[in-house]
Amino acid sequence: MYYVDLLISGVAFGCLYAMATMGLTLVYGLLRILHIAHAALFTLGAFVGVWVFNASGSLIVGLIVAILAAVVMGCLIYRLIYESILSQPPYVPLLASLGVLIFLQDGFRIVFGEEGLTVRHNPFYMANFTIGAFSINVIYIVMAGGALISMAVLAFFANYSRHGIAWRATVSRPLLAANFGVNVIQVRYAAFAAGSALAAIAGVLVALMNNLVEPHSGELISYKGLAIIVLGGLGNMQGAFIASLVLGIAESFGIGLAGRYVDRDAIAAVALIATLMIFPNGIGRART
Amino acid sequence: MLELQDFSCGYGGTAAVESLNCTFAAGALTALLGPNGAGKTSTLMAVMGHVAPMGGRILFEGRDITNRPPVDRSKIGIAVVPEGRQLFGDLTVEENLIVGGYSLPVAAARAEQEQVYSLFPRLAERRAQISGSLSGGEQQMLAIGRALMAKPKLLLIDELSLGLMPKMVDVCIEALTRVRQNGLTIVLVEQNTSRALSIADHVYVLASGRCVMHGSSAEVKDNTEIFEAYVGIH
Amino acid sequence: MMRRIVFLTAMLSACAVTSAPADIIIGMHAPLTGFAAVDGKSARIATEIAIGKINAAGGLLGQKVQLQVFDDQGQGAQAVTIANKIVSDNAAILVIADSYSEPTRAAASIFQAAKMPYISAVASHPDITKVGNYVFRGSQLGEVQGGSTAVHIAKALKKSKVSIVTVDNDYGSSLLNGFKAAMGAQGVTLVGEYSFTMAERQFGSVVAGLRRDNADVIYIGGYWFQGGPLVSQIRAAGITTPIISSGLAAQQFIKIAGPAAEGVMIVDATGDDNANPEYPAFRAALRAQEAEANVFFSEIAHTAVDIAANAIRRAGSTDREKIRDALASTKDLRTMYGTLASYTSGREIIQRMPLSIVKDGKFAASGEMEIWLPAP
Amino acid sequence: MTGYHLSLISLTGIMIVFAVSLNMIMGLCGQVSLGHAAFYGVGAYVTAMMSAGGVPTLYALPVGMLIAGLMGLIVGFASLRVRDDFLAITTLAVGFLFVGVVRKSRALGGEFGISGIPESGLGPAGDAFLVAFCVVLTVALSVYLSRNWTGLAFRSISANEEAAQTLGINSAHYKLLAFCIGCALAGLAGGLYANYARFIVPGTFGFSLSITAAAMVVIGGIGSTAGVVAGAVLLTLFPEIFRFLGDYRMLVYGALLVGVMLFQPKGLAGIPSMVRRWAGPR
Repeated sequence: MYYVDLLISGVAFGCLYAMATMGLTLVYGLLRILHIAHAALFTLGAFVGVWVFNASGSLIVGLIVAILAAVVMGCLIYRLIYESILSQPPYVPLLASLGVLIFLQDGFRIVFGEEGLTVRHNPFYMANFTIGAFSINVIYIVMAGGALISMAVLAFFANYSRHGIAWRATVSRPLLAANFGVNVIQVRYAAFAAGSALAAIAGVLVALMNNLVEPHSGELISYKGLAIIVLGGLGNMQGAFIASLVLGIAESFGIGLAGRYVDRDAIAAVALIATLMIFPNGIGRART
Repeated sequence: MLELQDFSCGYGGTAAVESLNCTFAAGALTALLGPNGAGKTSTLMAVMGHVAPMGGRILFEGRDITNRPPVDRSKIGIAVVPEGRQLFGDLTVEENLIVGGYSLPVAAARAEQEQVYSLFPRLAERRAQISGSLSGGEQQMLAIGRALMAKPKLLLIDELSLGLMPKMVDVCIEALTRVRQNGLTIVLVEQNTSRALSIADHVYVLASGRCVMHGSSAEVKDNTEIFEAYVGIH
Repeated sequence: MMRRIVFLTAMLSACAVTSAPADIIIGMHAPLTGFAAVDGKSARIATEIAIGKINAAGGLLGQKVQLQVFDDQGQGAQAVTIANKIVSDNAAILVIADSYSEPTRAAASIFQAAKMPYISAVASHPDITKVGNYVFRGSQLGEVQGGSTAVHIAKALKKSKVSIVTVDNDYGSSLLNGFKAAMGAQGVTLVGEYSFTMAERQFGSVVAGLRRDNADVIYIGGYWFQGGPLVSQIRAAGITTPIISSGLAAQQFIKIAGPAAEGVMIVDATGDDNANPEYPAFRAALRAQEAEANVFFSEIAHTAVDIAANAIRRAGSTDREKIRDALASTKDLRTMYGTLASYTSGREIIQRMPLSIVKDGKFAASGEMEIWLPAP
Repeated sequence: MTGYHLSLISLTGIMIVFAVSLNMIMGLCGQVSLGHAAFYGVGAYVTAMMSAGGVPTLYALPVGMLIAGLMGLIVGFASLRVRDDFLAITTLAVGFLFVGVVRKSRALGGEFGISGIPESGLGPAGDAFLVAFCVVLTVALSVYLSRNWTGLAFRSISANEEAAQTLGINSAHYKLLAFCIGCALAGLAGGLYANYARFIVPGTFGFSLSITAAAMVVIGGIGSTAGVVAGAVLLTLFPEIFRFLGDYRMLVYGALLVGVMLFQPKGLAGIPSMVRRWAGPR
């Protein structure tokens, strides 16, 4: 039973990581930028979602406004920051991205307050789903379900729609895709929009679980997100999803069984270093 | 159809092509020949909009397209079969074709796709296969098919025969001969000069970024001395 | 380069200190920004309220009291710079640390070396007072809290199987050490032991372990920003085991944990019905400045000023040595927190330990706990 | 000069050594490192443990340097395998691993850290002098390396690795050397910090310190020793200089980082030439 509990919590968090970091994967695939400011969009989504939910009483409205806010902010970050420094060496966008993260986190602190926001009428609060001796937090089910549904929608779009196929072609060869009439700039905005929307949903879900959003809530995914895109094979969506699940489960068991000797962040670090030493260009097909 | 007027282009301020004047007649197959580094690929890439122009103009059907972004060039009817095929390796055969026809309306693209499959039945057999796993010849077929998907008026082909078995080259050339019957204009960059001379209507010979000689295939073949000095017959 | 830095910093320090020479200056550092900014705010405003009251009543030794506040960001490196600055300015006659153990430990030796009386209001690490005879405590040691909790679980709650979850820093470790040192003699056994980092909010693995342990009581030691999510996640998993905790006496904890907080016992917290007659006015003042997020921090910050003011009055002088001696001889002092009986020779407080329990969204006083003291 | 000034000077000097050491890796060799604080931490822990064990500070410091340099060598080998942003992520993971290991290690004091590190016995002015000496040494080495053949090799690697190899420059050799020297100097800075703070905890050596160091290098001007020194001074005194900003310091810090990356990627070092350009030839 204990191991089942650990597995459930690991899977729930793996799914959440996948949803929260998909934007990093999409952006890295298209632009080769380590978009660490993505973590701030997670927090932005959580803050806006909770704030609107508290004010309006409707979780759906809160979620929609949160998604809109994160999408607008994500696209703005691309337009105002990354677009002009794409041709610079990789550390330039990386540090600019970090600057954006610091700036936004402190902005959240100033706007929403140090102590963050709590959810006033949390529908998932203390809700659990019981079958016999077995019970699961409803929020875990929502987290895993939400992630699976949104990833499925994204995967369906990427594999079965013309625009999705064009998007994947752009990831593969951006210059050439442009020659076939794919508007690469639009594809980039679409990637930022989709990734930011997923981050916002993930942010709201974590806020519902903790009943709390803090200015630095996004730190949960900032560094781990980078680990996931490397483990998952750089810009590869399925790979990132699997990597997220593996990391979530590894953390759950690592903390559960050896929490006194193992640090949560160190688990991702060891996995990352080992992976890169074995596959210096990341897991996945070598690009030609 | 396509005209380069006193055209120069290059990378990071260094000219790869200088003062080039070429005319590519509608419906003709024109070959660009020359040794490595002569500027053939740069010329093609400049026509696609990937090499910065440094002077002169590119006219397509009389319109100046020198500074148009790559995205527009496919819409006005230019398509490319790039050197080394450059397929979207993670995508399936069919998906590569879908991207090729991205600028067409959905129904037209679907019709075009059937055309390509009838041109290359091998591709139809392998439509669900990941394109990165195809053989070299199949990849070249797919690259040509992908370019044809956009119903181009002008097709640019870079190194058709490179790394292919002669049998596969024949299949590709046969396909090109077939599509030419619909009035397609083709610009072919080739290392295999004898093959190129056998199918081309007109030939430009480049060396060090300049045009050193041009004329009909027959004229160029007759001027073997000058031609061999620059290119050498393989 | 060097000269430029010196010039720059000289200019800055000239701007920073602009106090009338007649005032009594009390220094203070707290985490005003950074991860513990909420606590820092609660402490700073409480200190200002306490000093405002003193000044309204005529000040100390006939002089106005002035507070100099520095932001240590909860970091040791910052505290070193601040301590050096306060010592160099040589204006403060006493310094209060309303901060976590890391910055307090880093600064303590500097104040000791300068013979400047230093009260660690909040930090509970045992080493702080061992630095020297100028360093005093303002609240109960982590070890004492942990040990007394073990005693309380055995004697008052009459339970024996305990799961313990502590924050992975020196506060959590001291609680754990105290608990373990005391539990043997009480017949209390640990059935599960977990720790979490400062940044942790996701407790899936811990909750899974707690469910397996099936203990009689769960003891949590940490801060409100972890305790809130942890208690919610425990209750959300359907675990109904009683919870006793250290460090969660912040309004914000109840706000986050909501109904899950109900029934949680809080060690060493006076509750919202504090018996001090000045307490309601104090709370109203805090509320007016939106500083009620961590009332526990506010209470002990106020208490540190109570202790300092009392010592300065009794010393009858701003001489630091005399103030030190007066601090050491503090006796039966009524503070915002309770009654400080006296100091031990190791400058630790001897004070009764209240227990409160969360009831209807408030901290309700729930009697006192028997005090356990570590073997010297 | 008061203790406060000495303390600020010491801290600034320590950060200069630290930032210049990172610049050896990032600037001279083009290898982005986001886990440099780990080596600073290694130096700090080794020095602290040895001092606490009774070894005089002046002997403990070089040992800390040596061990940090050896650790740097190991990570340097990793840098031969992975490149660019992968290396950045690898070093980032090294940083997290270091903090994770120290945090859980009883022998290193765990979360409690190491306190009561004895004084060096040089007094506050002596300590500040020691730091100043190390700053001079580090800056001199950095200038020497960047002006000499080794520096040339470093820079050619950072400009174009393949080209450097065809010129007969063994890039592996120089990358390892860069990592080794850079990390050893970071260890020196860490040792000085342990002696300065006399109390260390694992959290100090985390991601934010690595980022601060990277920001110092980049804001100062990657590759320029003078620029990096200026960047280190600016960011170390940032809380002091920008005290008037009060609550908005981090906001300004983030905006500054973005602004520099967008408008002046050459950092402070690029300003003189920019001014010259504005002034224009007469």
